[in-house]
Amino acid sequence: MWRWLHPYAKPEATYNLLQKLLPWFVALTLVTLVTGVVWGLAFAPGDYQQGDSYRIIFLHVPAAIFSMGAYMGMAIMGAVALIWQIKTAEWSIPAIAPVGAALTIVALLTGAIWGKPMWGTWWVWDARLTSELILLFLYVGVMALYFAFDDARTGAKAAAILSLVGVINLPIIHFSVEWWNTLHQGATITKFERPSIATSMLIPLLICLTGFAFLTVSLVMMRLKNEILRQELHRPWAQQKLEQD
Amino acid sequence: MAFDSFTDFVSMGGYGLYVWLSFFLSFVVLAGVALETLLAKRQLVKKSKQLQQRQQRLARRKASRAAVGDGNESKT
Amino acid sequence: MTQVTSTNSSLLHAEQLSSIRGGRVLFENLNFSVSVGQLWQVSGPNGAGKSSLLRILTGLLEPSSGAVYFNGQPRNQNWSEFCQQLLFIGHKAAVKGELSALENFHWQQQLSSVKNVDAWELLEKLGLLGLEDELTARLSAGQQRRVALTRLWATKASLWILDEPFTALDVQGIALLQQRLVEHLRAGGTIIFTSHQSLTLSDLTPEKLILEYQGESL
Amino acid sequence: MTQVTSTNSSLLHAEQLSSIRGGRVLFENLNFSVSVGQLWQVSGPNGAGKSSLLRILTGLLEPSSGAVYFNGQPRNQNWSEFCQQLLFIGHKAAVKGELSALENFHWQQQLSSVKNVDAWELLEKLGLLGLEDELTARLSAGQQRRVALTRLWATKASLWILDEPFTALDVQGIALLQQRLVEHLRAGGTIIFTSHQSLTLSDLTPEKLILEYQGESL
Amino acid sequence: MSQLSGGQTWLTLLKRDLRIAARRRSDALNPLLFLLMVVTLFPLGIGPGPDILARIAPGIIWVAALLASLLGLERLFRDDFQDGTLEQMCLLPQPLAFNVTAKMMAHWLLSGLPLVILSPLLALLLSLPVQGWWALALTLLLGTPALSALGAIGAALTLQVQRGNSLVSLILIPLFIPLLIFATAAVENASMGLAVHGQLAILAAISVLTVTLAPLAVAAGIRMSVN
Amino acid sequence: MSQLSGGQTWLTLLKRDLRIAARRRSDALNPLLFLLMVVTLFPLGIGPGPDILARIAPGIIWVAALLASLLGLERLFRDDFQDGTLEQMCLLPQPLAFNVTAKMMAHWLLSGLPLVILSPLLALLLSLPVQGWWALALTLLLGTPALSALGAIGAALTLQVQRGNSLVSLILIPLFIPLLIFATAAVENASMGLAVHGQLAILAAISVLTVTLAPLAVAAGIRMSVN
Ligand code: HEM
Ligand SMILES: Nc1ncnc2c1ncn2[C@@H]1O[C@H](COP(=O)(O)OP(=O)(O)OP(=O)(O)O)[C@@H](O)[C@H]1O
Ligand SMILES: Nc1ncnc2c1ncn2[C@@H]1O[C@H](COP(=O)(O)OP(=O)(O)OP(=O)(O)O)[C@@H](O)[C@H]1O
Ligand SMILES: [Mg+2]
Ligand SMILES: [Mg+2]
Repeated sequence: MWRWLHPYAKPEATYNLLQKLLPWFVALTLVTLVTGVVWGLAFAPGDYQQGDSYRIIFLHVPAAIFSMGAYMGMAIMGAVALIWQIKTAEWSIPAIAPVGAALTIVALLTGAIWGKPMWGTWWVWDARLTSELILLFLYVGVMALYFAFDDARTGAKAAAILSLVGVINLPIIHFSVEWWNTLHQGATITKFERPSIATSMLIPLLICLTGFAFLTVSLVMMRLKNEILRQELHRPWAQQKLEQD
Repeated sequence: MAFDSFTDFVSMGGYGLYVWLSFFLSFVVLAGVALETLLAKRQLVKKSKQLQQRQQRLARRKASRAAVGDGNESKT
Repeated sequence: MTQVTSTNSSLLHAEQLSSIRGGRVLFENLNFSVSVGQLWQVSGPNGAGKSSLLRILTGLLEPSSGAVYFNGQPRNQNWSEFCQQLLFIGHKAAVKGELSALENFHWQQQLSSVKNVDAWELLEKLGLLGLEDELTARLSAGQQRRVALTRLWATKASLWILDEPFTALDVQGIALLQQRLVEHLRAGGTIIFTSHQSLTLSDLTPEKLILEYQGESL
Repeated sequence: MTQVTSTNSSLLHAEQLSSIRGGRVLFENLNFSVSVGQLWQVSGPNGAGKSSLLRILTGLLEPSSGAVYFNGQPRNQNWSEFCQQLLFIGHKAAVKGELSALENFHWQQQLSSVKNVDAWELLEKLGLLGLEDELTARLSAGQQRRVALTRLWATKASLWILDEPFTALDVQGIALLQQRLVEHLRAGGTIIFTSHQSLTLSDLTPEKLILEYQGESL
Repeated sequence: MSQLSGGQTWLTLLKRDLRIAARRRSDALNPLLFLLMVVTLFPLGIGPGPDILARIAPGIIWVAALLASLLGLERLFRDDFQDGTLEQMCLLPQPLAFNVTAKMMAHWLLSGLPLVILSPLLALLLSLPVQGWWALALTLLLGTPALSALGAIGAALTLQVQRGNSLVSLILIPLFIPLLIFATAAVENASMGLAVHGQLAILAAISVLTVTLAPLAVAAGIRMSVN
Repeated sequence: MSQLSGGQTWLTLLKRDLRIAARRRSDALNPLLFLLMVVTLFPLGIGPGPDILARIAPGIIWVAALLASLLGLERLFRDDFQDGTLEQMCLLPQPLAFNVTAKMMAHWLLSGLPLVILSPLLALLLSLPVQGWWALALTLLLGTPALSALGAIGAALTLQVQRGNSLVSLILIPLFIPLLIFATAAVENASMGLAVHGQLAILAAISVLTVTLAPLAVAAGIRMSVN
């Protein structure tokens, strides 16, 4: 497998591959997202309990799930970068982190907005909410660390170490927060119950999920392309690439 | 279509503000990331141009110096 | 421990070393062998990459490509022995301003596991007598440098790598240090150093490694 | 502002200066006058008190006794004018590692209110071209020193007090700096400096002020 | 001779400090994020009850302010001291006591101002009643300059090793604590709809006093350390 | 050749750090003073109701402990980095990951241990029920090593960043949160007379995990910065 991967460890090869694949991913993103969102907003039936406010789910859940997925991806890249010293893996960390942070922010915002009609408050210190907030902090930490270095290679290495340390902590955070909250019994709020979702709602949700998956990947690819160019700016091939567009 | 009219669609059964606000904000955030990425690309193009100009400037300086000077070009 | 030494007299061997820093190539494909007992002077203008080269030899800095061999083996494979044999003094002197000269010396001595050095005699030799309890931060520039150099008199290391050891020293201090270097060479030690000043090391002429300043070669 | 200058040609005048630091007398009852256009070299072994003397002259350090006169008046009475006329570079170079060479230069230039210096030309002269955007902390020791020395090319001050300006510089750098010093003297400037190296300042021979190392005189 | 005016020098010094703190635009966000994180620690430690949180909110936010100003203090003069910049500041034609206010200002901009800006968000997170919000912002605006001023004294006096510096911290605390007490009292009163003019006036008085007198002490401390 | 054993080197490094800290007594005191200020502030701010104080006591003390440990971190490796001592540590025959534990230990002795010792006083000031006292001390004893270990990671990673004070906190606070949650839960349970073995076991586990793994990350961070 590593032999197969090796040519793509070369920045230029990776860049060319990304450039070839990106249009396809963007197209897929647009198709699935538009379908999913339109279906969810206009065609899926209303919820008998929550009325139409539940339609936020089509953003909230995919964003929440991929906010965590992106972190996993980033941490895996961190490990790859530290163990095999593959430059592209190093650079994918600053490519992934902002995307993941944006997804986390979307999950937080949509959740908070959804919480106002459902729970009567924008924010409660509930387990899930809290751990999502901490996830945002982890992202912020990784980004702040990366951007604090003037030497991008060192920054990437530092960010890689931190994202790995963070991933070890992630399950601990998850369980601690869950446990903490059940101990305190978050006084005012009845705990959110997982709705057994109807198929007519599930299908658009699944489409939205794929849409967000493609969106995440496309955004990461776009940023990774930039990052590769930034790092290779002094090399002729990168300058040529930049001149082309 | 789950709604009878467009106004119905907009009001979202009374939850219009929340639903549309969340969709709007999500769009802003995600589009913001995409936009930032594109702008960064433009910045890179500019930076590359600057870099090339600087290289040219240095090369010209070097050339003129070599023409005038004693040709003490550095070799490894 | 020393089984390999005999097969190859070169103590430290650099193979195809290159270093790129800040987008500038400092040197490329450098090959050289330092044998036991030799004195090497790395010279070149400011920014040529002398300090970078020394740091690569010590292992503090990764070369962009190439490798360093110690006693004929890749240095990182006998890292612990290499560290025991090595004494490195860089631009930063590793002297603690919050400790006195005497304390600094004691601390360094303890880490180098040399026990039989008379601290007082050494301090007197280096002209620090009477100042031994003063915090090092309160000494003059040259005196601080002297505190750093005490390490040279209390070490078992045979390979010394010194980055501009003569800065801040006065004439008498330079003479003292040169004398110590000669002593070490006589005792079979090996020295690699940089200096912008030309030395008068009695009858010893150092091997020279000259680095050129490479212009912008982005 | 300059009404007093004419009455006495001495720019800086030290009267009965003594300094006691760390319980040791560095010098006692020192008297000397530095006239406009003179070059003074303060020399002596490490710890003799050269830096202390220079810092006393600049006013950074209080003498244990004695006084310094500037333009014939007690220095503290025309402090503001003294500061305007003074350029001091000490052991610590006042270069910010977090800023690039160019930024460092701009910042210093802004504080010295000199406007008409071409930064690029100066950086080229000092061999920093191509490195101007690199953080100063990432430059070599000598290059950092050069960044500090840019001040000498962008100043209106007439009295320069330089503490070991030649450290870390390579041969070419030393020549460049010497040339600048000569230029300044020719333009009527005054320089007081210390150095452990002996200089070859074309046809100029500096006035010498030699400080001896005073042993423990508790 | 085109003499540089004091104001220009001051601005140059301020800009340089800000430049170093924020080499990139994103660096400027760091203090804000830091405060946000510090404040979330309290609900996590204390538990999510909004009533309790609201009661201790002013205290929490003011503790965060204290911490933010202390964190930056350590380096306020030390870097400049170590690389010789402080010496050069002593040799500027403008009075040192005047120039150091530029550094104090930079410190406030980086540690105090973010707090004032963030205070509504923090108040929201900690469920502070809406009546208390403006009082919170106002106490921060009035009080944080004093934190920076007092902190600068401490930082200047502790520059050198082994001076009577632990004493200084001990001296400063009695000055910090009244600030905290008056500020939190003001916010609490405001939350309950009571008058707060008294406390605000006292805060303002303390700030004015410290901001005008501190530079003298700071300058003295620096001169002492530089020698 | 009389090879220096790893243990001796370790002890030497530890002793040196403690010696320097003793020289800079004020620096060592700062975190403690901060802690005391914070802890005295809350009773003053909230009013003397012991019930409310007791409820928030574990949270306040632990948050204050977290923040206090952040205060000292900045200097953990920076001085050694700047004067070249860290380079020399990289060149010791013993593995760097082992040697840095000496520095972590020193940090704990200077910032964690005093807290454990002070905890009864803090508990008293905040009217924590007596049943909670030993739990507080125990959580601090078990948890503070993890703070030092994680803190060392943050300090090592930000060495090259010359303006890293809020950055370190930014990185570390999310990592500290689980400790905070488990520790405060334990103290609360203990105050109410409930069992706390579970939380203490988890705290201990986290500490063991971080103390064993952190040195690797720290060593990697230092090597990265020294280059
Ligand atoms: C700021 C507030 C909120 C945040 C940060 C938040 C966060 C999250 C996260 C992280 C997930 C993913 C869980 C997982 O996949 O394991 C999630 C799922 C979900 N959230 Fe939220 N949430 C918030 C508010 C809400 C509200 C108000 C509702 C509805 C009343 C809601 C409904 C849901 C649903 C239905 C799921 C999918 C559950 C599942 O499939 O496990 N969320 N949320
Ligand atoms: N900051 C200080 N605090 C107290 N005493 C000091 C301080 N700096 C120097 N001294 C004392 O003053 C003496 C002279 O120091 P000074 O720096 O003036 O020497 P110097 O002649 O410049 O030596 P060098 O050639 O090494 O630079 C020192 O030996 C020391 O004892
Ligand atoms: N920490 C660093 N990070 C990045 N680049 C560096 C760093 N240190 C040095 N460089 C780069 O490497 C070049 C060579 O530096 P080096 O310190 O090896 O020079 P040197 O030959 O020792 O010069 P000097 O005589 O001034 O000590 C510098 O010009 C700089 O561009
Ligand atoms: Mg060098
Ligand atoms: Mg001196």
